[in-house]
Amino acid sequence: MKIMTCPVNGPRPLQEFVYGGDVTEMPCPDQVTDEQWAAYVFERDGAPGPHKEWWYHAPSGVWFIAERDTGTDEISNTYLYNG
Amino acid sequence: MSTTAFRTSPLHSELEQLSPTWTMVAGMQAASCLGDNEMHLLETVALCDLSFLPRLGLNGPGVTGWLQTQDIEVPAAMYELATLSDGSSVVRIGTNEVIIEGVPGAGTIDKLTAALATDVKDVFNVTRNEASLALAGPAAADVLAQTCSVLVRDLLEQALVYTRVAGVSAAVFQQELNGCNCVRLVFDPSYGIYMWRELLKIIAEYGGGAVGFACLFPESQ
Amino acid sequence: MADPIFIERLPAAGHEWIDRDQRLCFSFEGRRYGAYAGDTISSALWGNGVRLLGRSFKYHRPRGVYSMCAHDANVMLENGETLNIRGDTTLVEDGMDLTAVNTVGSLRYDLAGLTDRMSGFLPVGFYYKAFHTPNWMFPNWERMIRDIAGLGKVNPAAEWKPSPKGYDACDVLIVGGGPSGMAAALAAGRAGSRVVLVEDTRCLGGSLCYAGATAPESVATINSMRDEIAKLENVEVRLNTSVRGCYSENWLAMIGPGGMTKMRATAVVVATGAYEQPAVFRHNDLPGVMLGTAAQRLAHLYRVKPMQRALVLLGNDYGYGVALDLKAAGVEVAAVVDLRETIGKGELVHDVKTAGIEILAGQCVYEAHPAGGLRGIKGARVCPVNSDGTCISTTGINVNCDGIVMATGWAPAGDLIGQAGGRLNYVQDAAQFRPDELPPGMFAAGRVNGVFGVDARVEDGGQAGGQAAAFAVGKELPARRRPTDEIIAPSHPYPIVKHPKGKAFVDLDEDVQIKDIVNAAKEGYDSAELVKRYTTVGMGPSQGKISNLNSSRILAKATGQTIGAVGYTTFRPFTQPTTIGELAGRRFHPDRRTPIHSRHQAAGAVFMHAGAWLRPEYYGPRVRHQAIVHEVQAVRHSAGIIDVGTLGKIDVCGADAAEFLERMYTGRFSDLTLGRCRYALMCDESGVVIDDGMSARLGDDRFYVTTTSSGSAAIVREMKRWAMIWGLEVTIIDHTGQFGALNLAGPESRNILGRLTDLDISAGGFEYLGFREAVVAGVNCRLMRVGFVGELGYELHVPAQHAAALWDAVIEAGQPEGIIPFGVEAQRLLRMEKGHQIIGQDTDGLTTPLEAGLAWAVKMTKPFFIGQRSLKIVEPRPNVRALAGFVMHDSTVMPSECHLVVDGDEICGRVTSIARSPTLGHVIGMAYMRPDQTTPGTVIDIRVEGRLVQAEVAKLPFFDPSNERQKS
Amino acid sequence: MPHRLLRFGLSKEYNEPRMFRSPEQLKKSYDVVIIGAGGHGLATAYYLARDHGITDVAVLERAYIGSGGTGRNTAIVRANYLTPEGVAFYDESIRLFQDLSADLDLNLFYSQRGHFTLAHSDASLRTMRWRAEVNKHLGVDSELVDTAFIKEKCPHIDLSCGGHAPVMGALFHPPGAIARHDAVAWGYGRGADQRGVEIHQQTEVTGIVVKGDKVTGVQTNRGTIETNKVVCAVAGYTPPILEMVGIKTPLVIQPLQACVSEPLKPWLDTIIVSASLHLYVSQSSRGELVMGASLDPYTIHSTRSTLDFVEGLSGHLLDLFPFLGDVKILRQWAGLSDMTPDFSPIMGLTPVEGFYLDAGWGTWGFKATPVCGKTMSYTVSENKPHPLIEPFRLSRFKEFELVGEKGAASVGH
Repeated sequence: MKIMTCPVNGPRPLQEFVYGGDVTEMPCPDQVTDEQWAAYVFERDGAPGPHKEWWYHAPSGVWFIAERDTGTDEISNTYLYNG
Repeated sequence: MSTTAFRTSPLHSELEQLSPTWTMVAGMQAASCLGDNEMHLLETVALCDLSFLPRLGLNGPGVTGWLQTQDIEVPAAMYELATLSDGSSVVRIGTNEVIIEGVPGAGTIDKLTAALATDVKDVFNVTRNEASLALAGPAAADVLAQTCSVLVRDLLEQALVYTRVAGVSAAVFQQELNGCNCVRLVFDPSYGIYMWRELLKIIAEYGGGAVGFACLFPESQ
Repeated sequence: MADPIFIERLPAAGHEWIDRDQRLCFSFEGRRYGAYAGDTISSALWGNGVRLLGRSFKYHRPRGVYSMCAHDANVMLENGETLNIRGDTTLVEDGMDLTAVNTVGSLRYDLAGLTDRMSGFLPVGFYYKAFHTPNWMFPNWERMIRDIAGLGKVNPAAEWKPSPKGYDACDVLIVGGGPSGMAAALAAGRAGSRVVLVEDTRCLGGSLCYAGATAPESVATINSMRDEIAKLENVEVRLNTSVRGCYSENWLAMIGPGGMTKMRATAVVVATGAYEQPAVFRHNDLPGVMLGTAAQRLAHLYRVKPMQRALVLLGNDYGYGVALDLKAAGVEVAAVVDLRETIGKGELVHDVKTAGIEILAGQCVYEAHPAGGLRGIKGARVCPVNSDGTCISTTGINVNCDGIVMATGWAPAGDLIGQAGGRLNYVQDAAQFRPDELPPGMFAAGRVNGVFGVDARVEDGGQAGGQAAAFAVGKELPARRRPTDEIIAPSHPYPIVKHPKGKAFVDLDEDVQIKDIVNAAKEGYDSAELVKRYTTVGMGPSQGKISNLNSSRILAKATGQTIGAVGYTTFRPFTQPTTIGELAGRRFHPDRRTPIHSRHQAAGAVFMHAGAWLRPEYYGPRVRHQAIVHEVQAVRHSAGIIDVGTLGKIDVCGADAAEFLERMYTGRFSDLTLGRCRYALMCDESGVVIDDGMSARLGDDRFYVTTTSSGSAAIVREMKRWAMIWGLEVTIIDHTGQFGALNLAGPESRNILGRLTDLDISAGGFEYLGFREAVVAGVNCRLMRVGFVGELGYELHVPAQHAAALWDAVIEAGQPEGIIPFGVEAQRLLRMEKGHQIIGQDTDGLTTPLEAGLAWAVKMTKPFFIGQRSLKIVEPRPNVRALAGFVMHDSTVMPSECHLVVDGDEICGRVTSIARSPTLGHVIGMAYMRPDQTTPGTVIDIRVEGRLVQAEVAKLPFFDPSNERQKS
Repeated sequence: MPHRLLRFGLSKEYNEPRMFRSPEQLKKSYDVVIIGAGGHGLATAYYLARDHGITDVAVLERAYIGSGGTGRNTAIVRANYLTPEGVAFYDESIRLFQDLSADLDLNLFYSQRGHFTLAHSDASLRTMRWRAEVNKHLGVDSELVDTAFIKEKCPHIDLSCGGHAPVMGALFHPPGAIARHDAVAWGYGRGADQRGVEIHQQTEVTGIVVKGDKVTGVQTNRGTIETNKVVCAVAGYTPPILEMVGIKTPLVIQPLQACVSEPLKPWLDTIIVSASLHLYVSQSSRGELVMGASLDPYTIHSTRSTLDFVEGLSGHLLDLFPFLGDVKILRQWAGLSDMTPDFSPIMGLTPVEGFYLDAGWGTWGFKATPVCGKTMSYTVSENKPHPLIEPFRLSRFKEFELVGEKGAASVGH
């Protein structure tokens, strides 16, 4: 069973977490073209490798960021979001 | 104006079928006794509804500060349980979030609720009507191990853990009640009946069963 | 009834696994047999002289004991309840009534046995090459093939008692209780680790339990280690427990007497030993041909004489020990056939010689000679062989024997290592695979690690245990050095002998022969994985435990590659077939009930599942339709009450609460004044409608919002995330489960509510879309004046523990007006009369507010809300579809939800909601259609069961268009 | 005994020709290079050669033929989709499948079983009707059926679902079928090979040469090839290839797991799917139960197995078939699904001239194998999208013209 370490709750089985997708920066809506906006909404970085991802510990309601290699499933770091 | 109506445990209808002795605690009919010599169940494993224990949640940037003005020191560490003079316990479950659980006869929660009647800046009260159960007795650890990936031996003294029990998000912690080591489960009341029934099924296989709260709070009946 | 057949065993021995004081009786294929407690089904049958124990999968060839530990699937039985029972490892129970699986008629007279005669016509992959022309014939062929294939029969009446599942954790898990496993347990235990040692048989000792004669002193070793382990409190031994799978980060599935344990181990020592590998020659599958370890298990553990006269075929020194074992068990050893040109000089070889057993070196078994009457074999032909397996069949001798015992080599039981992502490499001089790279925290010891001598295994295990213990506490690992092993070449590189007439089996489960592998390679299936997929070698119940290695050897030879290059097929769970019941465990199905659930039960509610929630669909005793009409009329004419406690209920607090809602929802909230509430619509980032509810202002810095029942968890989650990303000073409090909620609706609702509160609820005092906090029936209550069902109505939200009291009070107060509770169905109908959409029913995964007639709730002029930018992209385009209401005056044929709105061949849309309105007396509905069709009066076609029915587009709402009632 | 087997019994020698050659060398250049020797890639090669006379084709495969999704799926074929675009597309695929064994002269064990998608709630009942109606409108045999009908076709099912979310009805799709998935790839491979196509196994693409906006070559671990047309048909392995040509898509990769039981005597003739139980199960002609569940809940480019999957699947299986508690599971495995936001594939031309994409196969790739071959070969030879795949163009996302198939997904996602 995959174990993920929540910065607040510590190491827990993955079943306790909800995957929130890659951390992406929303472009300023009025400063992008329609195409750029569509890219933000739909396009993903699907390739294997290190990703910054949103994860949510459901029992405690804590969102945090995990740095995970989507190729190896190794989690190198987890921390709370700070601006 | 304040509430005068009775509270109802999420497990009331389940307990009713066990023809309990009802005792009024903090405005709730609570099952104090479910039959003679139920104490012996504590020697294997017993399940007890403690939803009657009053609970108060506070959230917001001002919480810790305000509680200090009410002479309540909230432990700095997350999830660390502190016991107040009147036996109530307080725990921090977030930078700005605190839960206080009363015990029969304790006054802290009423006092704070009253104080909150007039809006306090940056302090928002959080309704905490959870279902609250105790697994008591030596086999409690085995029962938990069948429903939860966090093992009793992983539980630290005086600290609660947010995890999943039988597929339901719950706060789990250890507590000694009436000299008996208990595993406490606190979770969304809408899952109360489901959880109660599942746990009873498993407990039955250990020769355990449901008990009234007098087993764990003898003085308060 | 005749006495059961029972043949007495060999004289009692200290290490035997049978209890001679307990006699059992069971039936097999209609005959009764005696057994001792501790016998497995196979040992008991073999011990009673039964040689025909099963039939093979494809050719239905006779089969007997082969590995005696379920590494083969020869002995598979059923008892009407349970199927595919493994005879080798399942203990005899008194009164068992067993038959062999997969026979047509009976085991003895198996009509399907004919396929063996036709095998020449059924080459590898034959089914790919026939049966498909003519096309229409295939179904009949397939039925025939399906009936012949398959092993046991399921019993649809069988009941499964839920089996428990538990979590556990330890520092060091040691898999395998042989000498290396025990040594590892001692080492780790002494180092202070919390150790769990699992052994899948009934006692510690591993191969030494039955291979004792190969190292007499080892028995002593074992006993002393057992005692030592028993002394260590931090070492827990679990017998009859097997590890079935190893998953990420040393997460292991173990099955034992108490069901499944999910073990998290910081470190794992794999001491699983080795699978003895058979030799391949013509008729190597017949009863009487068996592995050396099988013969030893029979003789030592069950004290069954494996055969009368044995031919021992060996390719390693270990085999000489087997020969001696057999002799000791009273078996006449006709000869020892050593595949090797030069035989070893070991002690055992010497003992065999002195025992007067003839040794035929550089020879092989060319073929076994079947005995008549499915009795197995009556002899074998022994011929000279070259190291590459080519055999000089012209010169040779025939040997009479009723058994051939094969001791030609091993394959590591490396399944767990492979599953965990470790690799095995082929070691030429040892002629077998050996663990190479192991994943962190996993250590191998003993025969699985290519270490065979008993002392070497003990030393190897000790080292592995030491490393595991160090790893568990994050210490640096002590160095590991390979023990000097007195056994150098335990495996023969090519114990495989071709025969022009074939029937030389590589995989007994699947009846795969040498030529099948060779021919597959010829056809281009020339990699290990393709050969497996084409020939099905290794696909059977024993998953290639005793066939994969030989298959790789043959493939390597056929393709001129090294065995290392051919490699092996991927290791996957499970190491042994594992029952669905054990995996399922107790099957938790969490369901949610509102705090008023018991009241609904008392009122005769018929419940429906809404996600995890149980909700009253309608209230009995009336039948569904009548009940719904009755409930609707009560609401329209007097008053009704519905439990809406499943709605998401969220407090949004903090200085930026208003700004936060502005961004989350499409509407405007900054201007929502204290004591007012407003409809709130939410889109995702692509502008698709995902949720809706009400939002009320409790204070400058506090709002209360509701969400759909199904959406609540996700909405709370997303709110928390956005609050964080935007860095707003806002706190999200999820009150969903903590609050109960009910909706009191109907013309009389004001009068009823008035009896329960001092609050001024006059039309002026508490206006439509007003919000109040007040005490109702002695409960602190949040009141919203809403009109979802299109009547004067109040939504009352209270702490869950007070909901029941409030419900009782309202029902009580409403008696004069005959208030009744109404269910989800009535509510659906009422809101439709009022033209209100239900998100998820009247919208789908791609619906924008613009299509769903919700544009009024979207403030495109706001600076920002989630989905706004995407809506700006689609807004200028003409809608492709739009939601509109329709009525049907002739409804002899009534459409259902999701019947299509069509225009000739074009699909214009679909009906999303439809019902006969008790209030209006005709059918009303909502549907998506082409925008040009939405003008009231337009007639649209709806296809119902192939017919077209007409409906007339009508303006929404159908009922009380001026909203007088809900505003009254 | 079919006469086709006589030759084996009667001849001493085994004279079956090779299914596919294994060419020693890569040529310097090819007219078309197809990446991925799975069903899609080989079918494309087959139809390129057969229907369009383009035989100078190399199919490059990193591992072995059919080693990706082709050999890992649960081999279900159906056309009961939700959108007209989807229905038309998959219906054509079924039509091709039905003659494919004869066409390829290889028995693919294409077995029409009838396909049930169970509805456990009135919401899913609505979706099922929606699908049935769209299907019927387009001439696809689908019907919303009641519980009695399900019981008749699948007598052993427990429609009460053990009291949890009882079955209320189902979408019944008679043409629903299963097939021997590996054989589909082998058959297409042989057909392509016989027509001159070269299949290069153990050949990994390491780069794609793009000059301006045009493809000019492909780099492999066995050397570089010149070509102006590259077809990417590697489903779960698509994103790394796209990085080589600098194309961004919505594709995300999630594993889809499956498992198989011991062979049993036939008892389940239909294909049973339940979205709310995250379960699909059918019985192979060998007698095994072939079972799958929902996608793993997060992105990972690995075919590792998890215990959660097989635990959850077992529980749900017992909900529907309580008597299977003693049946044993032999093996579990996983494949990679390349998921799109609207659960429709991404096919056709791309911003890079000469680079054709056949991706977005999520959990529905196998059933589309023949029609993908047909339409992709057309698209490559004509350099314009086949009408059937026009709606699945990559540009639909930036145009906000998605093809919403989520409602037709066989299992929860």
